[in-house]
Parts: sequence; structure tokens; C-alpha cells
Amino acid sequence: MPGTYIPSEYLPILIALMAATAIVVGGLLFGSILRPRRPYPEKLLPYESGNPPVGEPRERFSIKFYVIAMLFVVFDVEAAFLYSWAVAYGNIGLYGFWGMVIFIVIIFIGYAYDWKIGALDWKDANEDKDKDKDTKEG
Amino acid sequence: MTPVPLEWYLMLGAIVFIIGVFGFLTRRNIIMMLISIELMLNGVNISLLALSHYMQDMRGQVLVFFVIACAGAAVAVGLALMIAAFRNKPTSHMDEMDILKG
Amino acid sequence: MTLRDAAKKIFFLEILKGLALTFRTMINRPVTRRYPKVKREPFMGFRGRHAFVRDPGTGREKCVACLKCSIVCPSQCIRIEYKETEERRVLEKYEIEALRCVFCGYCAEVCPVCALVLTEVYEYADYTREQFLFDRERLLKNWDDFSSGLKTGAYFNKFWRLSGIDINRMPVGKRLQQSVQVKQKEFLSKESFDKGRAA
Amino acid sequence: MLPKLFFVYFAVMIIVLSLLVVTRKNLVHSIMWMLLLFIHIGGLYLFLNAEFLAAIQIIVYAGAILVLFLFVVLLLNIREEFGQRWFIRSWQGRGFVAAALLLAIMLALQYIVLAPMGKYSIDYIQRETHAKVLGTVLFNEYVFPFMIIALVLFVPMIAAVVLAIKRRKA
Amino acid sequence: MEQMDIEKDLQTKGLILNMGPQHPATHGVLRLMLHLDGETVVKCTPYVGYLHRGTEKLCENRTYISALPLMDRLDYISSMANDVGYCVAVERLFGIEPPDRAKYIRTMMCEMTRISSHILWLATHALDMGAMSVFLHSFREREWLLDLFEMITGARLTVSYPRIGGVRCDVNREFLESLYKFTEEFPKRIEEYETLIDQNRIWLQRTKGIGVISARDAINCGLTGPTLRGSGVSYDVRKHEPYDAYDQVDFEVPVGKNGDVYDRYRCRMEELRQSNRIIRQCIKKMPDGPILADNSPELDMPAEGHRKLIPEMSLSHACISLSDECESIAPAGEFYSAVEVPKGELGFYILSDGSGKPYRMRLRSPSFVHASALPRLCRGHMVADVIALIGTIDIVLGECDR
Amino acid sequence: MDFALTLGIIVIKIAVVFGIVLFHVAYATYFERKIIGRMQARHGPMEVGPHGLLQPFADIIKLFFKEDIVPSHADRWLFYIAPAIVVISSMTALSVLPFFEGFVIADINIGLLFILVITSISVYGIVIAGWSSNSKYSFLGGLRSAAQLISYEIAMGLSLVGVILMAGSMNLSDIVKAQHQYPLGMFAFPQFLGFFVFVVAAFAETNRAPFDLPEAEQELVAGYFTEYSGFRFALFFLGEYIAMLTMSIMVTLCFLGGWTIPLFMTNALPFLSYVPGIVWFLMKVYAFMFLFYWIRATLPRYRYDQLMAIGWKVLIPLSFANVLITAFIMRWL
Amino acid sequence: MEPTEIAGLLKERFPMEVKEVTEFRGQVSITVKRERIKEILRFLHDAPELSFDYLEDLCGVDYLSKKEPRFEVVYHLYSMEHRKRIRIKAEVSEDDCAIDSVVNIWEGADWHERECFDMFGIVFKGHPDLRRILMPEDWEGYPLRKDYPVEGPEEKWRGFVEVLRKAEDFKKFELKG
Repeated sequence: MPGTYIPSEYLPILIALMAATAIVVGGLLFGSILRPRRPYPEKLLPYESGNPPVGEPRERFSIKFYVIAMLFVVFDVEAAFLYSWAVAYGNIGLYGFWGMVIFIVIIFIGYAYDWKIGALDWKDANEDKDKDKDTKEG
Repeated sequence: MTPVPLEWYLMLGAIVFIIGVFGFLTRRNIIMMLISIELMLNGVNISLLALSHYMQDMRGQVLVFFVIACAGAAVAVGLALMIAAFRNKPTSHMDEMDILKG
Repeated sequence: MTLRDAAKKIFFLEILKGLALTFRTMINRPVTRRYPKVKREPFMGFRGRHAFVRDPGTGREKCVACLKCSIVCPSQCIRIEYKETEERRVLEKYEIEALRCVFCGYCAEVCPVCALVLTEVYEYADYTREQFLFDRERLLKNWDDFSSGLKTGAYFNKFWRLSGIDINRMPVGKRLQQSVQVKQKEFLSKESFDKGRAA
Repeated sequence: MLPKLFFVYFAVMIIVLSLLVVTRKNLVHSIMWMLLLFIHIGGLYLFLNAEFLAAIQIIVYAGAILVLFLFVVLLLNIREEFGQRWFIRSWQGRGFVAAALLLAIMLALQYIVLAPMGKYSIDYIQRETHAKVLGTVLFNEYVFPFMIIALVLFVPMIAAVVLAIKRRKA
Repeated sequence: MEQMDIEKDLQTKGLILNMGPQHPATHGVLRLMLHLDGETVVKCTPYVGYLHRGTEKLCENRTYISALPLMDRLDYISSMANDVGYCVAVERLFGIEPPDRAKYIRTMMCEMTRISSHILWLATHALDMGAMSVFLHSFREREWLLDLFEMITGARLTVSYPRIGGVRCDVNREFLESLYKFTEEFPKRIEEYETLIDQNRIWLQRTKGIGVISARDAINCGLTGPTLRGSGVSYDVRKHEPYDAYDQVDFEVPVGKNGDVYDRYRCRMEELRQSNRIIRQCIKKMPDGPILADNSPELDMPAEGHRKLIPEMSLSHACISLSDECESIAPAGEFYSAVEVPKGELGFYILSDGSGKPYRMRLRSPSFVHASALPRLCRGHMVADVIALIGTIDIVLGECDR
Repeated sequence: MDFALTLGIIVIKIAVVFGIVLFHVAYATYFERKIIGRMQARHGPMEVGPHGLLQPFADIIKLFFKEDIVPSHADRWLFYIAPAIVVISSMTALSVLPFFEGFVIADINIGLLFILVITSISVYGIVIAGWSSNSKYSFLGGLRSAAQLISYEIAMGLSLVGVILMAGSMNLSDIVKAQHQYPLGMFAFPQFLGFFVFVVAAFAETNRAPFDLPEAEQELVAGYFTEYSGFRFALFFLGEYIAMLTMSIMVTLCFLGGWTIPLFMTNALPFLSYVPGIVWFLMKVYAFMFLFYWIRATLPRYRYDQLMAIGWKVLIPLSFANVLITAFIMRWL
Repeated sequence: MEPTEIAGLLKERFPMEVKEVTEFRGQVSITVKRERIKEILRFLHDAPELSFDYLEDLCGVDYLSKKEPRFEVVYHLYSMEHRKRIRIKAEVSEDDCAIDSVVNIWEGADWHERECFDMFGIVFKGHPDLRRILMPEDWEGYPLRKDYPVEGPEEKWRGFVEVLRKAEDFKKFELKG
């Protein structure tokens, strides 16, 4: 009956999760009893190859990471569809098959476009070209 | 075992949705606003799934699947827009985003 | 691209070759020594910790306070004090700051009477800096430590008498065959050296 | 009793976590609370016998969308530039609007009457496994909407990349 | 214009990363300040001097021979080559001609040093690229070489073996046989290293087309040694201004083509083989005879004011050095002499005023010049390539900072 | 009563699995050092115990006694929980993995997806560790690592679609059973593309050489855990090694037939069927673990852009091709 | 062309500049005035029959109370094409301790000039980034000058004092902790 359902096969995972947490927390607590604690300013300095850090460490970073994450979202969603498609493949008719083929093709077109404009290159040639253009025009 | 009433689920979905609305209306940061939209979608998803479960029908679940997919696309575009705007003016605050004016 | 290259690329031939090499190395014997347990025999004439040769006749050091070592020392870490008597100089104080020493062996080489030597002891770490200021007694003790570890026979240091130099160009004290009677140490022969290396 | 207990736990956690998400000043903290929130929502989905969607919820929402948020926050290094104010000036008024909306929804909920109408009972889904049932329905009955989703996903691949990568022309 | 561009960029998304002096990849105490745009290096500023010991100043205050151990500590992994370079320079200034046997011994030892230095370079370079087995495999052979060094010189790294006008002590047959055995074994070992990296696609991707410098630019920057030869310039002091027995042995100077990291790597690998060849020739050709020139200065060569400390009367006359005319063997004049150490051209510019000490001693160290070319090489590459480039120019900070 | 019994069995199972895994991790570090040492003509650890067998315990005790340093200006709480996220998630992943016939802590229908869920969560541990440390090296390492993980997660997920297609299930036990019924006994043969992609992705997902970019010590010192010390550092290590084990088990389950051996082998050599399944299973898992070490000892490291290029330009198209080919063959051949 | 001939050519071309030509054991040094040093070197670099394209070394020499003017900047030039070496010595006086930079001609001169500035205090005009290189930025005095004591200045350098102080602090700290 709806509303009374308990996913009992997930109970072991819950227990395992708690056990893992207990191990980690227990280890940390146990360690905190044993380990010394003698901080001084130099020790607490973040690592910077032996120099005092210059500038803000959490600086703005390459936009490439965003593009990767964005593509990851798209592909992850696609993978999610693929899983359910693959599991149910035996029950799926031709429609479903071709539907997925077309789906993959559409995604692939976008992917090929991204490849072409260099979104997948870490060393971005386009960006440099643009920069040159910018400086020329400006 | 006494079942959990459907209304509880729907209520929960509504509350999450409303928290999302609240966040969307009140936070000044664009990223926070996008996050609030995600919250709203999640509230809806909870309701949809609950209804689907109680009505023993798969349509709600298919819709949830689609909502998740669309949420990803929406966030990707939204953040890209924000980044594009950020280039022109390094801020993520709604109030400051007046580039369209001039 | 030739077919061969294509095959190489597709089947990771070069990587497989590398993997084969590492696997081969794995099943062979390791070449490293387990150092603190298995000690390495230094070669004859290794320039290690300084020592004063204890003269078997007098039981003291042989130094004549000629100051050559302290003059020639590139890092200027030898300090000598002496007093003049009627027929000879008497050494009052002799100090080597081993922490400044660069172990070039010049001091042992110029010593006209073969009093100073760089022994083959290479484990001389210590806890305090003061331990590295070798004075006369410490230097003699170093020699005792070193020579007690030697096996039968005479000890001969090749830097006491340089090969290939005309004997007449050497100081008189060095013209004689210099050796100290201690238990002779078995020096590593060529065979054992090669055997050790052929891994 | 047990189902209710679990529900109450998840409901309370979800509400508390969502409140934390919208009120934290530090965006990274917000996102971390949101991660926990999504995991709890996934847990709730399990109780609605939707294990596949629970997994997808975490994989896509927590694993992908939230990572995207996190990346943007880290990449742009967005600090709350203007001191203490991270809500808009008149947030109380808008909060009131939200509360009113909530009240309305709750009142509306009183009038809902529903009866099971499909064939997908718990036992059926258990037997066939949720992923298979969902896949079968999705790819037999909803192929066309599914392909529209392809287009929806196609848009960010083009638009977002173009927006993010192309530099502003002089 | 370019400068302004960098400034503008930095304002939007620059990251200044300090690499070194306490960093696993900066071989000693080099410090690089990297201005990053994403992962790309916009600007790289090396800072050196952490190991500055004032060698030039110290030399001015030591007799010619006492300065020799200081040379050991310049490039401490190829100290023999530095010593030989110094001795050659002083010999040329003094006009001393070392005997043939000494020349062959020195040549042989120099090439041994070259091998040991190059395999250390290979080891660290490969380790920097993540190929950690090459590191220890090549240390195996290096250890063998160091044992050989120890066998004859009494020290493993800071050998102080050559003397002005010859070498310190003779090599014996045992040593030569051991060494010959090494040279028989070594080419196989080179092939082993190459098995691991030479054709490896990851290695090729990491090294080809990285840090390209044209022959013209390389000369203009003052690069020398394999770093220059990788760009295709066949300049080798051993060939063009031979010292010791280099004019009597047969060897080739390998040159690269593209001037990238891979070509420099190939150059050095080829040099290993050539060095091996030279050592074999030296062993075969080595004549008998003295190992020290007759007119070479004694170890206790006087500098001003020191001679009178030596007592006239003492235990024996042993203390009195035989060469009382030491003062006269240092002529007043100046000389620049270069030798090919493993890193490149090591130059000694000695200005003598006729006393027992050099008046001015200038060391032209290859590492110093190569380090100065780093900014040029790094620009536009990625952080990981900077590591490869530090490896490829093969610097030792002891020599760079002097 | 029935419920208590079930609970007891679960707890015992968890205790056994976690205990063995923690022990395994301790010795995985030992064997890694030993094997890589031997591959480099060294001895590896030799001092603590006979042949250094007690070395792992010495390391653990040492790490317990190390000071726990939190860099100034670090985001304290996130700094604290980042290693916990990594470890807890990777340990939880173990609960869905079957070790032999019928032995699995939680036999869920989406076992395979659960592994992907876990990997997607453990990304947070890394990126948060990098961000909260307030150090540039950590930050760079964390971002790199996160981007690497998500890139290869796609390839890994897609390479498994072929397996799901062939097995028709996402339950890991079912996948193994499906392989046993398959003539060749292992999906590695028909799914060789998927197998290749999965293996490469597994190396990248666990940050192992030649994809150990986030912790490429020659560039980024120690990557995202540069600032960690003591037990928290050990936690990252623990997480990494459990992830390695998980990946080895996944390869064994999804591609190498799990605890079964191919039928044609038992037909040819009947005595093989008397060997218990767990032996086969462990043999396969440890062979794969050995591959991890072996590769690490042999190959240089990729550069970051090359790594991303491999993930995006080689593995993803390959895995898509694999999915389509598999689906096509299953329908029409 | 032999080095002595080059010296002759240089003398012909810059008669006012070349002060002295000496030869010692086959190496020719040409002492010149510093004013037109850049032109001279540019000529040596560019002339096709000379083409001294490689600056082997650049260093300073201090002739304290031995010679006037006090300093010399010594350039060792080498021609890759003709395999010839020549030494140019430019005199720099103590009062106006400056000379033109040759970074434009040889890029490799950059660090050599910085070192020379660091060690002798000779200013290279036109150098893009003339800072101390081997010594700390705030070091006082020029170590390779002859009047600079070998054991260093009386007053210890700030950084060194700081290190000593910190070491003391740590000792105290360890005692406390």
C-alpha cells in the first residue's frame, strides 16, 4: 500500500554509512587524544614553496573548468537516460531504439561543435587568437 | 503500519517550493537565485513523485526525469549568461546588473 | 604512418615493452643495500673522519707542528698552537673544526710525517656541534676507533704517498714506505668489487 | 509508525537544510548544505519506491549541477562584496508574499482527493525493478518528449559554450 | 604592448604561483615566480642566489691550489669536470703542460663525470615527468660510477682529484678493468632507459614541441652544451678548443634539429654513448709515464706572507717544500679558458697579478646562463611544462649561484 | 526477532567487509611500496617486522601521533569534513559490491548506479579540500582533480552502459550471473572497447599514474591535500586506496566475470569448478590492483591538457561507439 | 681573421676609442673607452667577417688603487662561425660607475649584467630589469669590490639577524610547549 513502503534493502547501506562515519569520527577523536598541538604562525602558513604567499589563493580561474562542468551536466543527464534505456532495452521497441540513436546524434552534434570551436582544448587556441584580435582592434 | 498520508508529502513539496521562492525573491546574488530555482524544482519533484507513487502511475516519474534534465540545461545556460555578464562587470549581484540599460 | 607504427600505436607495444622491463626488474634481485644493517666497505683511501696516527713508538701523535696543514687547508678549519723548545717544536693544541672541513684531504697529503690522516670512517654523525671540534685527544681516539676495526697487518693510506711522483720530490718523511703497523685490513679486491656490482 | 518516523526525519531535515541553503552568506557553504539536502531528497525518493530516480537525483543534481555551481563560485571567486547585506533591502515584504503563497497552497491541499489509478503497484515495480519499468514507459510512450529533451540539452552545449568562451569583441 | 596585455590580464584572472625554493621539482633552490592564466604561464621570473657562497671572492683569497676544492662545490654532481676545467685554466695561464698519462686520465674521468651527471639528469628529468622507475634504474649505474670514483679518488662526489699539471694519484689496473667492464655493460643500460621512455607515447607528448628555441636565439641567449646542441648548433669545446686528450680520441658531437625538450633529451642520451666510447678509447690508448708535470706548483704553494711560518729547523728538513721558486711560476696576465662540462661551457677567466693568488677569478657557469633563458622558454607553456623545462636546461644551483 | 536477526547478520557482514578492507588498505600500501620498490631494483620496506610486514601499522601509529595543522585563514569546518566526505563515501560504496555468490551487504537493484553516485559525491571532498586549505597549490590541485574526476566519470558511466545492455540489469550480482551464462564467460571480450575505456577511466578516477595529475608532486607538491597532515592526511590516503579497491572490484564484476570462471574453462578442466568463487574473485581483483602498481612504476605522467583531451576526445566517443554498436548487435544479430 | 687583425680593424674603425691592445698566451684583449662600447660591440656582432654572435662572458674587474679608472667590464666574445674569441675590456671609472647595456645585442647578457651590478655596483644603462641577482635585494655594498671585506660587513644583514632571532624564539617556544 502506498505510504507504507520501506526500502528495506537499503537499510544495510544506511548502517554501513553510519559505521563508516563512526570509524572516521572515532579515528579523529582517538587521534586528537594522541597528537600534539603546538601551532605557531610560521607553521600555520599555507604552503607556498617556502615563501610568504603572494596574493589571494582563491583567485579566479580558467573558464575552461566551467565549460567542462557544463558539458559534464549534459553528458550526465544523457548517461542517466542511457542507463534506463539500457536496462529496459529488452522491452523497448524500435521507436525507443531510434529515439535514443537520434538523441545521441543530437548531443553529438553539439559535442562536435564544442570540439570544433576548441571548448575541449585546454590550451585554447581560439582564445589566444581572440586576444590578439582584441589588442589589434583596441 | 499506518501509511504516511499523501498530504504530508505534498506539504513538504510545497514548503520546499516556497523556501525556494523566498530565496529567489530575497537573495541578491544571481547564483543564489539559481540555487533557489533548483530548490523550487525539487519541491515540485517531491510532489510529483509522491503523486505518482500514490496513484501508481509512471507518468509523474517520467516527468520528474524530464524536470531533472531540464534543470541541468537551465542551470548551464543561466550560469553561462552570468559568466558572460560577469566579464563585462565583475559582480554577481542582481542590483548591479544594469548593463542592459546602457 | 606505416602499418608497423599503426600497430604500435593501437596495441601499445612500446608501453608493453616498458612493462616487461619493469616486470623483469621486479623478479631480479634488488641492487640496494640495507644500509644500517649491511654496511658498505669504503675503498682504500676514502676520505672520512680525521685522525691522528698514534705512533707505536711513543704512543703519542707524530705531529711536528709544521703548520703546513693549516696553511693549505682551503676552508681554514685547522688551528694549531705550539711552543718552541731547543731542538723542536712542541704541539700545544691542535683543533680541527670538522663541520667546516670539506674533506679534500690536502692536510693529510702535505703532512710531512704522515701524522694526520683521513680515515675510512664515514659514520660520524653526532648530536651536538661541539662534538665536531676535534682536538688532539679526540683525534687520537678517532685513530684508535679506526685502527681497532682494521684486520691484521699494516695500514697504508695511498694519500700519504702519491703515486706517480718522483720520490725525490717528496718530503723526506714521505720518502720512506709509510705504513702503520696495525692489523691488516682486507681491502676489497677487484673481483669482489665486480661481483658486488654485477647485479 | 516506522514509515512516518522516517518521513518526519526526512521532512525536517529537508526543510532545515533548504532554509540553511537560502540563508547562508558563504556560497560554498550554501552549496555544501545543498549537497546534503539533495542526498536527503534522494533518500525520500527511496521511500516513494523510486530508487532509480533517487540515484539519478544524486548523480545529476548533486554530482553534476551542484558541481557546476561550485565551479562557478570558485572560478569567479565571488565574495559577497557589499558587507553584511546579502538579502535585498526589503526582504521582509517578499518573505511575507512567500508565506502567503504557502498558506494558499496548504489550503488548496485540503481539497485533493485521489485514488490509485495506474497498474504500477509497488509489487510490480519491485518485481520488474524501477529502472526497467521507468525505462520501458519512457522509451515506449514518451519517445517524442524524450527527443525534445535532446534539443533542450543541445541548447546549453552550444549557447553556454559560446557565451562562456567567446570573448567580448572590442 | 605585450607587457600591458599581461597587466590587463592579471587584473581579471591572474594567479601568482611561487614555485620553489622548497618545491619537489626545482632541483635545489631555484625559485620561479609564475604568473598563471589558468594553467598557462604568462610570465616566469626566476630568482637565484639562495646558494650564493661568494666563490669568486673566496678564490681571490686563496692560493691557486687551495681554490681547487671550491670548484668541487660548484656543480657538485660533476665536480671532476669543474676541477679539470679549473686546472686546465690555471695550466694554460701558467704555461704548464701536463704529461700524457695525466691527460688521458683526466679525459677519462671527465667523461665518467659526464655520464654520471647525465644519468642524474635523466633520472630527475624522468622523475619530474612521473616516470619513477627510470629514476632508480639510472641511479643504479650512477652508484656504480661513484664507486669507481671513490676507488681512485677517495671521495664519491667532491673528488678534488686533478692537480694543476696533472692528477693527484695514478690509476691502477684494477680500476681500469672495472671501468672497462662498466663501459661494456653501460650501452645495454642506456637501452633499458630508452625502453621505458624513448618511444613511450606519453613521453613523446610531454616533450615534443615543448620549449622550442631556434639555433639563432639559443646562441644569442648564450646557451651552451646539450641545451644548445639540441637546437642544431654543433658547438662543443671539446671539439673546437680541445683540452687534455680530447684531440686524440674519436667522438662525435650529437646535435638535435627542433630545439625542443625531446631533442635535448636525445642529445644527452647520445652523449652518454659517445662518452662511453671516449672512456674505452682512453683506457686502450692510455700511455705509461708520470702523472704530474715537473713544474707543477706544490700543494703548499705559498701565498704572500705564509712562507715564513714554515720553520727552517724542525724534526727534519721534511717540512721544507722543494719548490722554493713557486712565486715565479704564476705569471702576471689574464686568460679565459673554457671547458665542456656536462651542463655546457664552463669558463674560467683568471686575472693574475703575479702573486700566489688569483687577482680576479671569474666563473662563467652554464647553469647561470641557462637559468636566465628560462623565462623565454616557459612563456606560453603550462605549469607541467615548466617542470619539463627546468629539467631540460639541466641546471645545478650550486653552479648557478656560485 | 526476525528483524533483529537480519540486523545482526547485516552488522556482522559490515564488520567483516570493513575490517578486511581496512586491513587490505594497510597492506595495499605495503605491497605498493614493495612491488614498486622491486620494480625499481630496490627492496622496499624491510625494517619493521620481517620483510617490513609491520610497516603499515608503524605508518598508522605514526600518523596518529602527527600534529594536525590547520592553515591560517582556512575554512575550518570544510577543511575538517573534506577528508571525511572522501572516506565515508568510498567506504559506503563497498556495501553494494558482491564478493562471492550471495555475499553482499546490500543487494540493491541499482548497485552499479550506486557506485557512480558515490564517485560523484567524492568529488566534493576533493574540491572542498582544495578550496578550504587557502593555499594555491591545494586550490589548483583540487580544481584539477575535480575536473578530471567529472570528465572521466562520464567515460566510465558510458562504458558501463554496454554491460548494462548485455546483462539487462544494474544489479551487480545479476551482471556476474549474466556473464557466467555468456559463452565466453567475461564481458571483457565482447565489450573490449568498454573494457578499455573503463580501465583507463578507472585509473583516472582513482588519481593513479599516469593520470595522477591532481597530486603530481613535481608540479603541485601534493595537490589538494598539500595542507593536510596527520590523521586527516591518512584519511585521504584511505579513501584513495578504497577507491582503488572498489575500481578493481568493479572491473572484476563487470568485465572479468566476478567470482565465476568461464564455462569453457570448467568444461575443459573440471577440477577448476571446485575452487571456491572467492578465490577467483580475489585473484582477479589483486591482478588488477597489481596492474595499478605496475603501470605506476612504468609510465610517465600525462600533462593536464593531454589528460583532459584523452578523456573528452578519445574515451567519450569510444564509449558512445561502444553503446551504439552493442545495441545494434543485440537487436539485429 | 686572426684576433690581432680584428684588433687592428677595430682600431681603424674606432681610433678614438681603442686604448690598448695586449696579447697574452694567444688571447687578445682590447681595452676601450666605455662611451661607445655599444657601437663597438654592435659592430663586432654584426660585421659578417667577424660575426661575434655569442657572448661567452661578461664580468667586472676591480683594480682598486692599481689602475685608473678603477673598474673594467670585460666582454668575452666568440664567433660560432669563425671559431674565434676576443676580449673587450671597457674602462669604467668609480665616480661615474655606469656603462651601456648590451642586452639588445645579446639576450644572454641580461643576467651577467645584473650580476656585475650586484657585485661591483656598475650600472648598466638601458637594462630592462637591473636588480640584484645573487645577493638579497636589500643588501648593502658590492661584495666583489676589493675594498669589501672577505668576512662580510660588520653589521649583519637584516635577514640573517631575523633568522637568528626566529631561531631563538623557537627555542623559547619549544620550552614553553
